[in-house]
Amino acid sequence: MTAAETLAGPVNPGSWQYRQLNARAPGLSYLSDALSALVEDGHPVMAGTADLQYSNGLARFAARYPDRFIQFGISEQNMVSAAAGIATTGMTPFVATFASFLGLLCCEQIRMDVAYSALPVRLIGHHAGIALGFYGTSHHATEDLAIMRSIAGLTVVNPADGPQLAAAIKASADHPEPIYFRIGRGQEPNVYDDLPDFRFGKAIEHETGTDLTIIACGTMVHPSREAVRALRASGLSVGLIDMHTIKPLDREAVLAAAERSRIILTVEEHNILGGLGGAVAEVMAEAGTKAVLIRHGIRDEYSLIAPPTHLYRHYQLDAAGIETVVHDILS
Amino acid sequence: MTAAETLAGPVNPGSWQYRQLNARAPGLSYLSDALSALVEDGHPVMAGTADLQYSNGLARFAARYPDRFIQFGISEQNMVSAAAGIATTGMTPFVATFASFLGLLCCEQIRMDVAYSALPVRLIGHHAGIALGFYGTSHHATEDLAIMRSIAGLTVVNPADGPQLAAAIKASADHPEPIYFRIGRGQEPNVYDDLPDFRFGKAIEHETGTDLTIIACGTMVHPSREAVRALRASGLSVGLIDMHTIKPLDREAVLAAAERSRIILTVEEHNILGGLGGAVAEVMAEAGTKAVLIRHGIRDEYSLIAPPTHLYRHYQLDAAGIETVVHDILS
Amino acid sequence: MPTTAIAGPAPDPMGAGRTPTPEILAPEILAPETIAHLEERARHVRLETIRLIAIAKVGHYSSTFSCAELFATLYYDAMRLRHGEPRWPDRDRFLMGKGHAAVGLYPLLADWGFFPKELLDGYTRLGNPLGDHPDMTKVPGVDFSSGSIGHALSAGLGMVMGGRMMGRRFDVYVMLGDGEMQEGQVWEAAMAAAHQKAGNLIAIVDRNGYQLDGQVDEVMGIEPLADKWRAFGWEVHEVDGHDVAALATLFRRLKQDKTRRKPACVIARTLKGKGVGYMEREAGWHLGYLAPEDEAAAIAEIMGQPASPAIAQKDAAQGDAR
Amino acid sequence: MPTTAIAGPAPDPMGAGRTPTPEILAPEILAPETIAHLEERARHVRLETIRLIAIAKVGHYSSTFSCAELFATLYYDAMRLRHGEPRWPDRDRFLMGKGHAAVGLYPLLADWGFFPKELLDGYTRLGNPLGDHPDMTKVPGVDFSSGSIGHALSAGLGMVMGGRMMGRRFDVYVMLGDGEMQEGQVWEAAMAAAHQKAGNLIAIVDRNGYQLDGQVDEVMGIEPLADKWRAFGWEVHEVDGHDVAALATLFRRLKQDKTRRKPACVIARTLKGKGVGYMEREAGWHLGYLAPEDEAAAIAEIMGQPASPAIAQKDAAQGDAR
Ligand SMILES: Cc1ncc(C[n+]2csc(CCOP(=O)(O)OP(=O)(O)O)c2C)c(N)n1
Ligand SMILES: Cc1ncc(C[n+]2csc(CCOP(=O)(O)OP(=O)(O)O)c2C)c(N)n1
Ligand SMILES: [Mg+2]
Ligand SMILES: [Mg+2]
Repeated sequence: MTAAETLAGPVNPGSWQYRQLNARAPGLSYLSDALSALVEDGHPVMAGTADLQYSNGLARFAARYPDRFIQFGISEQNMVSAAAGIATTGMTPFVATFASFLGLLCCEQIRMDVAYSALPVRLIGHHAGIALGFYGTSHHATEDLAIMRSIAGLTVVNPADGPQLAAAIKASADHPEPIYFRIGRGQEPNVYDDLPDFRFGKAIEHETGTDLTIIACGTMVHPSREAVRALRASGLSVGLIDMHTIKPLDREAVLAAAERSRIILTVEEHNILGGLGGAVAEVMAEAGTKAVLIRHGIRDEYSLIAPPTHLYRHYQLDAAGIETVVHDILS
Repeated sequence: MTAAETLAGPVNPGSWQYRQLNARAPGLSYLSDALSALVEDGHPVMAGTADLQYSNGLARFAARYPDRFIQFGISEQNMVSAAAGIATTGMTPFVATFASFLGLLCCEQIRMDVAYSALPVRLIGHHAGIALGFYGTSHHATEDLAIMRSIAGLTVVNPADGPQLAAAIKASADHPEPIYFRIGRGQEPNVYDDLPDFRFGKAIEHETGTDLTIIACGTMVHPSREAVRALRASGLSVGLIDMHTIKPLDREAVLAAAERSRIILTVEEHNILGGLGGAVAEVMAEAGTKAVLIRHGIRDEYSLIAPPTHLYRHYQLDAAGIETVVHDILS
Repeated sequence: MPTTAIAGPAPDPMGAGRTPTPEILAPEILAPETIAHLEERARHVRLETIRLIAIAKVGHYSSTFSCAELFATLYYDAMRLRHGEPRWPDRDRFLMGKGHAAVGLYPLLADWGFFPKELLDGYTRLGNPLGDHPDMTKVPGVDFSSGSIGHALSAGLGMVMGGRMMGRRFDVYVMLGDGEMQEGQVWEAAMAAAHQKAGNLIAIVDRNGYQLDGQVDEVMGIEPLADKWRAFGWEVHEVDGHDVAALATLFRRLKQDKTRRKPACVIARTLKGKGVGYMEREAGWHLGYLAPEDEAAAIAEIMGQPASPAIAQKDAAQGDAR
Repeated sequence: MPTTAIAGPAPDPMGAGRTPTPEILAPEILAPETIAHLEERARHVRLETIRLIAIAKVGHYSSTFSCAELFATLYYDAMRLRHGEPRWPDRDRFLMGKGHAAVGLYPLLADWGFFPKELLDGYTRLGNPLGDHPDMTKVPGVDFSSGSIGHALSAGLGMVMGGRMMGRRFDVYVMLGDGEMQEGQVWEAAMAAAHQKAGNLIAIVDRNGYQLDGQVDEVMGIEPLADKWRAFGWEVHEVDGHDVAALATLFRRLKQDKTRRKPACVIARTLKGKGVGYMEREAGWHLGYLAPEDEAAAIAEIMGQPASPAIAQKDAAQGDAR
């Protein structure tokens, strides 16, 4: 089924939304399609958004399952608390909006109504990090991992790409805790093929190395992989771990890497405080590992505005930048 | 001037509020009195709260300076954004509510309107941690340090007692950044005498030790000090640092302690993830210190309900509990 | 008014297991016994509130007293519930925006057999599930946790929507404080409920005139309140919140009307502290503690005996457990 | 209607330094030249919007077009401003809840001499201060940052309160989207503004009927909107948001009334995309990008020449810069 078939109502095949869903952000379709697969498997899932059904592609799901979709308008907090109410009736709601609004604006509703109440709500924070480029700080989310990680009883996942998101959503069917999924803008190149193996809390080791191991998450896995390839080709022993689950963190993976490598470099599209770097620091400091940690990401500042690719270059969050960072560390 | 003189309107000297302000939570008067001192020194400060003027004692300030007080009712988010608007006109607003509502419910307004906008707003999150005992999780704040710490451009302070709060408020007059003050319920015994020395970002070393150094903040400084006294009396070399400023963290103090002691123990009335323990972990892991870190606090769970003193005992967050924790570590 | 004296935890005159079936009762036939029963249940709420707060040593007497008749009417006349089955999927739901009045709800939940009555005796003590605010993860019969004012109407709307998707029809009652009207999320939910034509959502505003810092109209005025709800697309009913007959009639009428597509807002005019004179007159009682020696007098007043002049002067004794 | 053709960045026919002093102008004497000037300024907003979005390669044409006359009337008739003095303490303030229309505001701020016009040419490029949303820390003349819909009315109320404490009186204008009415914080602020008798606070709702996901009434209905504001204690004025004469008259009247104790809400009925026919007809243009070959035609249409039939069929070209 193409998007043209799934879209109903005001969206016509020649329109801007159509192209957005299909051409501009191909990664977006994974969310709707993974949810549709859950419906087809008989799971009682539903979806909701807060006036962003084209940005997150849920328009596709809404067209297919209009009875399982709720449009909340621009009221994110109502959406999250209502999702909790929905979850009490036996449905599993997936609610999506920009990560800045979900992870920050709704933080208290998430703690109280979702995480503390231990309800199977799935929160999808999309366009996380600085993916919204020149939309500016209001639309950036470089704090959400730190915030969500501080909330007890919440699983925090930052898939690297659409296929991994789909795999995580599939795996979520049996996951008892509420989940915060942090995703990008759907324009990232894929790291994985369709429905890769996925286990919550089980990191994926791409490469092992003795000089340095990169632990990356989310949108940073792809450029890190490119960087690692180049670095290895130049003779450096650099490892790479995809730490898709920020919480619960795969301690063993961190400790094994810290055992093997002199240096651990975390790479995240997030403040270097409190997020992936913070989580890895806690494990390393408590274990008293010999390796030292270096955190790469947004250095506790507000990003400039510019198109996202320009920002990734500026903040050395693209493959070339990460490669340079590693070279600088190792020399 | 006694509270009886400062309180106006519906509060009469024989009433419940009167006693709350004077007898039950003597620590509360420091906030109002420190603000009043700023007014008297000619600073353009004002105060606001969201239907909690008796819980935070601002009723005292309101009675003295009614023109400098705004009652926002139960709308915390409006209060924070309005405070930012107020700050653009040259006033310095101090707005106070329970830490759970300030640090969580208003997290996005704090990031966007206060911290990112770099406005001199002072946020007072009171009854932080589990100080609201059987009021339950909605009223507990064991995530606020992690959340506030992830926000760039915000100073995060957790004074140990009323006198230190007053000193920090006094020092804030020349502080360029917005500040989140995290305080207790005003019933904590004092650690310091009136207006102790205070510098943002400069930790206070109480004791040095080689076996272990406790780094504590906020309400945990007093019981830690009691515990350290007992431990030292029993022959152990245990140090104590009051890390009142969580951000910017006093790196030098952490590194010096980690140089001297085998073990660093952080003690906070907060989740052990992302808060003081998290901040210290980041410094230690990046420096690759030989010392190991142990984090004591709320262990990524939701507190039981009970009167606060019962909870402190249960979670080993009183002097006896901390002493036991250290004994267990060192044996 | 019935004169039976009730001391301590009250017996259950109508039998705890009764499932009210208001659909088949016309409003007109509200029998005197029913009224007496509901009034007795409201008194039970007040007496139990006093008993439990004596354990906690601080609590929300006055917030609970203002909605005692609402609790009674909902739990003993309006709502469809099954004794001993707190998770019966077709039950009506009850949510409390003003969760700090939960102390008055717990005795009714125990009465419905949702948990053992003995639990009440450990109210707020370490390990006991019953705290100042209701907690669905701990207390069977609590349909949703609260404590942060302003979330409950959203959660209630979610239950309506979820019920719709699951093919179940039940009514969802959400009790809100009048101070709660100041929280923006309430208006997000109000707008959404009207948009979703949530006819089985019933908001009840306990219009007791006070919030923590004083009179609502002085702290942050909310009037004209009925106009607000109407402008947000709700059907509005104003009622004396201490008149169980009026309340029961109204709730029955709302329940019978299965075609309603607008959510309904009941503005219940109440007195904060209702039942104990000096609490009605002193806003500071929002949070307080009755000294043991005052308990008996307060109980006597609730039971219908006039309060002594000495008591009428009292203000709240000091709680130390906050 | 004036017929002067304006290409590219427009000249400033009335001189950029003019400080409007509407207090002394009675509404009746709104001269034809004034009307023509304001209409020209509105066209300038639209033309500059097209020019700047061509740099960004994606942007909010239609959200800006709906409020072009509002921008023009506020910045060239209603507001008290001083050329070159963006931080003049007594200036009137302007805040944008719908910050995504800032692209239309920047040219006016440049025109007021708040920053060099050359900055416009680097709109959204790395290092440039001008982004999709207005940023007070970067752009002189922006009174408050926005982007997260729903904060602005609170911030504007804060300015009123702060001004009061500082002994200054200025007016605060807050422009809100109609979709923005769904954010609860707007109603918190609305309630508080009425409570605080913030007579110098003026909210303007750009009632263009659309939000991101479609028609406001379908996404999440907000009507009866005027009733909502009235019930929240505001004085409400409804006006044709593209009629600069009506707007100027209304804003002058509001400014002259110094005794008003109620905040005022102006509901401006507008067309989303106003000025370019196919944008008016296609909601998808909320965010879009005019292919370079369509630019000239859109400009022609804005300048008053009929659009060609081919153009009327168009939908938004693809932006790649999001
Ligand atoms: C979000 C939030 N802010 C503040 C509080 C603290 N608080 C508890 S009760 C209360 C007053 C409630 O007044 P009202 O809604 O009128 O309820 P009443 O007790 O009068 O029925 C406040 C402010 C809270 N629980 N939640
Ligand atoms: C809190 C928040 N949620 C979502 C968005 C994303 N967003 C940007 S514009 C928009 C639609 C705005 O519609 P409306 O208020 O009607 O403004 P218009 O462009 O029609 O004038 C949305 C949802 C946002 N900026 N802020
Ligand atoms: Mg009340
Ligand atoms: Mg609109």
